[in-house]
Amino acid sequence: MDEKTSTSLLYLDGVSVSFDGFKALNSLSFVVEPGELRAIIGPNGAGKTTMMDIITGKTRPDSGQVFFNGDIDLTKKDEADIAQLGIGRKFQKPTVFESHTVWDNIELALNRKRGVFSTLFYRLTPADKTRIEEILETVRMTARKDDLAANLSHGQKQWLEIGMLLAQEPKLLLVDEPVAGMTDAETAETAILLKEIAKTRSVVVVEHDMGFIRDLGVKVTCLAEGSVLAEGSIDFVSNDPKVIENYLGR
Amino acid sequence: MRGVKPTEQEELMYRAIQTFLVALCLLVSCLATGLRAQEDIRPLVDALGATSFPQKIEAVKALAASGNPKVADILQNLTDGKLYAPKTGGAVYLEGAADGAYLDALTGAPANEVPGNLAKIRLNNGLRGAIGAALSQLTLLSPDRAARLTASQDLLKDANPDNLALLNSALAQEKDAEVKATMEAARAVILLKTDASAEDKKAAIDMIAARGNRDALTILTAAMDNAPDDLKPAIEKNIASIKTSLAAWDVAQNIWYGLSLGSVLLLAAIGLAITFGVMGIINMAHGEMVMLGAYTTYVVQQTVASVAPGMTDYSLAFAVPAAFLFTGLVGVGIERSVIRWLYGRPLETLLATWGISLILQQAIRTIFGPTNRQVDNPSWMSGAFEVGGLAITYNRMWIIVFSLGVFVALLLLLKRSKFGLQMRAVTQNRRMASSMGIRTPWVDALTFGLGSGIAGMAGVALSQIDNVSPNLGQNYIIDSFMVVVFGGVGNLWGTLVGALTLGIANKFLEPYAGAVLGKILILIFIILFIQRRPRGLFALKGRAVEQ
Amino acid sequence: MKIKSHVMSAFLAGALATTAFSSVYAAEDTIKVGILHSLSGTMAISETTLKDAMLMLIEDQNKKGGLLGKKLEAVVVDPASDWPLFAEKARELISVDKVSAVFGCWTSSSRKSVLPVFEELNSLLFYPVQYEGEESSRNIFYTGAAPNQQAIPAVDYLMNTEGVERFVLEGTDYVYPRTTNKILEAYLIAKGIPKEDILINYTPFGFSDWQTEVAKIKEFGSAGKKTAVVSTINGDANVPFYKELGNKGIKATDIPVVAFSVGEEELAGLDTKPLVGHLAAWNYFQSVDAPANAEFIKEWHAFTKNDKRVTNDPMEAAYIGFKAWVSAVEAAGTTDTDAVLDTIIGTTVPNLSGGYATVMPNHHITKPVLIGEIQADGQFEIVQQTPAVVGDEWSDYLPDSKDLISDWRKPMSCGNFNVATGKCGGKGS
Amino acid sequence: MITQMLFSRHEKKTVWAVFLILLAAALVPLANLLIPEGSAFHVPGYLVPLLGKYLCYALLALALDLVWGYCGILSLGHGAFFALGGYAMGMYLMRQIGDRGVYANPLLPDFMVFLNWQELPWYWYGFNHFAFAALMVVLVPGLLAFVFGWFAFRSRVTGVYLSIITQAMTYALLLAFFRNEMGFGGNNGLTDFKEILGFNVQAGGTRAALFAATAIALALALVLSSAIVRSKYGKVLVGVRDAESRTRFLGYRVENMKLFIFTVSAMMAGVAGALYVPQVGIINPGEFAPANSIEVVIWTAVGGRGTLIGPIIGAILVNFGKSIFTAAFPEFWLFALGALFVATTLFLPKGVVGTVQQFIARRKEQKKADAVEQAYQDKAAAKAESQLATLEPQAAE
Repeated sequence: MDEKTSTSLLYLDGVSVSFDGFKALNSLSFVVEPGELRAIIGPNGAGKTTMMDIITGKTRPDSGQVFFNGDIDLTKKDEADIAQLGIGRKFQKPTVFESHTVWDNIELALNRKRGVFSTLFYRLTPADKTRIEEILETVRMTARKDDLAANLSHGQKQWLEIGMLLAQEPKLLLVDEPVAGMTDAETAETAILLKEIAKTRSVVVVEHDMGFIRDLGVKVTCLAEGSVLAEGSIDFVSNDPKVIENYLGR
Repeated sequence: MRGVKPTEQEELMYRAIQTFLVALCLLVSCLATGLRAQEDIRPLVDALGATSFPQKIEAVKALAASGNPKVADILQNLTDGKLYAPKTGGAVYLEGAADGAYLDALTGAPANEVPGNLAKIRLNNGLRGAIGAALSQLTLLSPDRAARLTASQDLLKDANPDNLALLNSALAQEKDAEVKATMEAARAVILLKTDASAEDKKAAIDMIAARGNRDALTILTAAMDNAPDDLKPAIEKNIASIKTSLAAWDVAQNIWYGLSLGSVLLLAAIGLAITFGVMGIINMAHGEMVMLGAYTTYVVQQTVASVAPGMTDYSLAFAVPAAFLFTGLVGVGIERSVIRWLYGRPLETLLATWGISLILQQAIRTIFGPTNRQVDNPSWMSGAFEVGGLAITYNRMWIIVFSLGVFVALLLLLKRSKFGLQMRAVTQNRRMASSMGIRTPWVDALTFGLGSGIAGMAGVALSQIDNVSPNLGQNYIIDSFMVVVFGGVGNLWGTLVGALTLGIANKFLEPYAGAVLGKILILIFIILFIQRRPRGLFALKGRAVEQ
Repeated sequence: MKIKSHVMSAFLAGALATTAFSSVYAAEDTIKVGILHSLSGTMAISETTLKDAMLMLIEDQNKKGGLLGKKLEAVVVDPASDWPLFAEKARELISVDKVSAVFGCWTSSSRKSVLPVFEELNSLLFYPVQYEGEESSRNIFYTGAAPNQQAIPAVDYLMNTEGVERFVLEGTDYVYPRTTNKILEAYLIAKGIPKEDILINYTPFGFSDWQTEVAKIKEFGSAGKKTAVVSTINGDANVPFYKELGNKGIKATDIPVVAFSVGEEELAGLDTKPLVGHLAAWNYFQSVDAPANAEFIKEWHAFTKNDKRVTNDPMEAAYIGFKAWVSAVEAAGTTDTDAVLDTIIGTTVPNLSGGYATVMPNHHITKPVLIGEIQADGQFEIVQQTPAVVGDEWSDYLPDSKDLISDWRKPMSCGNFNVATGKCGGKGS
Repeated sequence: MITQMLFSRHEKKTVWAVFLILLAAALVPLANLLIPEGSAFHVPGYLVPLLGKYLCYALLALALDLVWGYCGILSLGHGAFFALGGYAMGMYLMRQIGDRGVYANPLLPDFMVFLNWQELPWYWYGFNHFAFAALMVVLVPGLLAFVFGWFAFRSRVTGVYLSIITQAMTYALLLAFFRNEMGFGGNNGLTDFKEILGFNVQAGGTRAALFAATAIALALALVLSSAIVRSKYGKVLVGVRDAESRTRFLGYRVENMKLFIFTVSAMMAGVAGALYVPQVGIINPGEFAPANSIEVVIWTAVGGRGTLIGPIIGAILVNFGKSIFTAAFPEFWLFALGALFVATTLFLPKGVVGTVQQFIARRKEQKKADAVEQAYQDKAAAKAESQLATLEPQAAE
């Protein structure tokens, strides 16, 4: 374990995984510092979602190391453990609890004890109530708190999901294509929201929308064929000939 | 309730002795006069009309010993149930062509003055055995090879030392290898029973041991009892070696049984692999489709038998397409009327198809009645043959061939045809397929029809080994689901491997654990296996599956 | 107020009482008879025929002027091969429909399920199927065979006539085969058959892959002694069993199979040519040569409008049960259960094999035992017929039941009287 | 804490349902025992165990609905838990027969005597005590469910795979209980019971008491279920049903969530089975038949899954229909039943209760929508405006 592992929040080294012979990740190495907002771009099949699967414990790597917060080996943990360690994840397709109200969605996401009996005997405290109201305000859903999540629009579901992640109070937030299917206005607003969130925690955003990434104005990592192609500012990366050939050029 | 204890045993003994004496007298008188005139055997023929089986058996033996050329015909008539006698015993008559007309059993001339209380002469197993032995003596020299083969086999079974001379003379002129081998075996068995020289007996033992099958084991085991002491070690050695080789064959036999069971499971499950595996419909009416196929076979067989009786052996050839089309159409009907409203709600298909299965079962019960229907095995699916120590029955063999044939045909259809391509497209991405101009409702209906049609074909095969009753489908539905799930939903190869694995595993467990426990163990195995591989044997990997 | 008095039950029972509605229309002067046979589910295959037979017998009785000057009315329900449902339906027949007697059940489970109901509500059940014995209820008449009326004579026949020295007892794993085989094993050992010459094997219900079992039988039969199979295989499993036997070329002259649950009905689904000579033991065969039988078959064909419908042993048992009940009701002049229970014992009615059946004090009847060989036309050739035997409800070959007898006449009125201790109630200790 | 959990936050209709069931628990026995037979309000004796049976089925359906309707686990093996509970009770009732069996063996049940068993198998010990049997009624199904669920949920067996292995489980148990060597009476099962807690099981009073006990058990189960599904845990369950991975990534241990409800549900099913046995008078392996478990699923679906009252209504409705049809149209009732199932799925996809609820909800929604629409639109317009205002700087870029 070198020095980097102990100071970085997330540390991936030489991670490989393959499905039925197809190498989804090929010796990927990647580091996120505390408080960093990082964007990841890359063509389809570059391994972006697989990387998130590895970090969140959904997929086990064939080889390589994944450390969180210095010395916590994520490859030995499952999704629930990792979520409780403080890694939140937003899916590509907005995934909320459709048959619950907006309020209940946030309440379920709240960072409280998550055992069977603690939930069975859980009662809403005034503190929790205030916290939920705060989050609803942040994601601008206060007016719709009693509506079923199923009745929300696509963009509203995206925000609700982000709200749920906030309620989870993660140290690291993984966000997969947060603005897919959003209007320009919504996209811009989402950028603001993410930047605000990144003030208190690390965020990794996977996105195709170059305009959006430009809005974020942060360090960019470009993945291709399961490994890192280039890393740096958006201008640096978008001028890299390899990136142009592999991704932007097409 | 202290039941009536019959004294039949004594009575039987008494009768047997009596009959034996009568027969002996007749025999002696026959031989003494040396006459072969047909009238001389008339008392013997009439003795066939006796009221007790031991008497009849004696009469048969006496007839055989008479050497009269008419005897073979008479005994054949007896076997065929054409001979009649008064219920109280007495003269024997031959059934005439017309109703109520009787002929003289011996001459075949119309009989006059027939008694009123004639009844068919009854046979039992003992009598049938005696007739077989008697006929074998008479037909051993027949010009017909098949007759000689049957006769020699009967002699081998009967192994009566009295026939030794006859066998020797038959052996001298026998040319056919198989018949000769059987005769030699029969001779060897008889030799063991006589007081032939030790050397002859030794040769006989080797001769029998060389056959190496279970029959040989039976003969040798029986011979152990009255063999001279110096021969016993040789017999024991041969018994041991036959047992060893049979044990090895047993393994092969179990694999065969397993393949056979597996092919039945495959047939039953393969239609489900389409409707459930590919389309995602929890099709509880699948078993009823199999049942409909079996009933189609019955109807086709009845029709063929009434329209073209000569073709009955080939009625299955008509039944297979008929069952496919009929159940396929029923399937399309079900899909169009019920299932098409339920796509995307797989669990509700369970409910609806369960309802459909109840309706279909009761419909069949109302139309055909609740009892079994008789579906005959064609002659080419009856009987068995032996390959080394393997006993292979024709019906099982054809079912294996048929199920593999269906599997390959289906695979080709899915992988090579346009319909197969459309079907895979629709099941993978309905909206995309539809926007590319595929008529998805049409493809859905045909796919369900295909799955149902295949189930119907399975019904044709199952009608050959199982009951054709309204409950037929219920017996296979659970096993079918187990196979599809074990193999991995949506993977035809999984279904194949799953069916064969479960079949063979079951057959290997059965001799040790018994049929009931064996099946329980298989179910537990499936449960544990699914824990290890939650998506079956041939699970699809990657992210497409997760969504 | 008559209508009002039905409010509560109509509210709760609703159309449960559909049959009760029909009773509104039906004239008051009918005598109701319950028919409790499964018309759906796994047992429908056997039981539906019995329902038809009962309907025929009732129709026939009505043609003859009914009973006690009243018409008989059949109440048919479907217990759907579901044993608890049998109890529910029995209760309904007795309580709601007020039937005078019930004819029904096939499996022992269904009989065991309804037994408490009949005893509680004091009604009559006529049970028409051969069974394992070890039961005698005040309210049940067992018109099928007890083991001594079927199994033991069959084994005797095998030993005496066929010279069998080695036995395979092959059965479906449930109580009837288990008990029958226990009795047979004890009997065979008592007859000097060594234990190693008896092989007992069980398979599950509806078993269809007989390859291993038939191979095992063949192997057991190759020990140099004449071997026979005594089969207590149940219903559905028989067809595949016989098909496998036929295909493996096991002929009746090699290894005969004697079955206790295979009759004309079961053979109707089979090509019997390869099976000629295999045996069955029953108390009746369709091929019985007797005027009563010819008449019965004629009537059956007319009733079912089908010349090919076969008759079988349980039908005869149902016939005897029905006739005995009719005769007992006539003697008692009422359908009252207690009165009928008094008159029915000793009632003698003709059976279909040309003899008579008498209802004995143990509620079982006298029956001749017939051994038949399967013929190519699906019928049986009767190769042996014993004089009438009394059904023995408590087997002499089971240690715990050999001292028990049953006598429902007063003053004993006991189903399990112990002759050793002289007390009613099992061991009586 | 538990009492608080049990007696808070119930929906109005649940309270009503509990009240009605308790009313039935009191009225049916009274109407059976006290009101004379000729009266309009008399409940005939044969109806009492029949109604009791329906309530047992209702309890079973409710148990299934907890796992299926609320957690999305389609169990095709709930009949197994029901039957195990039934067997535990049946074993107690068998032991109560004592030496009144036909062979008067004080220790061994009759079926063991005539099959020449010499001693009582060890697993029959203790069942002569009601308390022990009652414990086993919940423990045995609960333990089986716990062990089964422990493995299945940890290895993330889901969807049809889980359904099919639950079916395999009940099928294996069916075959096992058919075996006479198991010592549970084989195919005949356990029957001919005499007494329960010293009362004659055949007596009208006992029947009425058993009915009341069943109704009370059902009411309690309803209260418990309502408390569970309305707690945060219940919300997590629905979350698992609708978006299992989301729940997982929120940090919930989905396998534990499932395991708990599966075990509780199995215990409830066991209680239902235990109450069922003395009322119908027999327990046999037929109860393990996979078809029975499928039927439970169907009752639940007909009534409306994912609601608490739905399964109760569904179970009573379908079984009531079955009782009528099997007597009224013995030859054709399967057509009617089959058609009912098909029609339910096609025309009432949410079941009877679900459809009614949907109807009411729509009416309410409509009213609310009419009133709120205007205000809502105003608000939305204002919101859009303010958003635009904040976005202006970037948009200009």
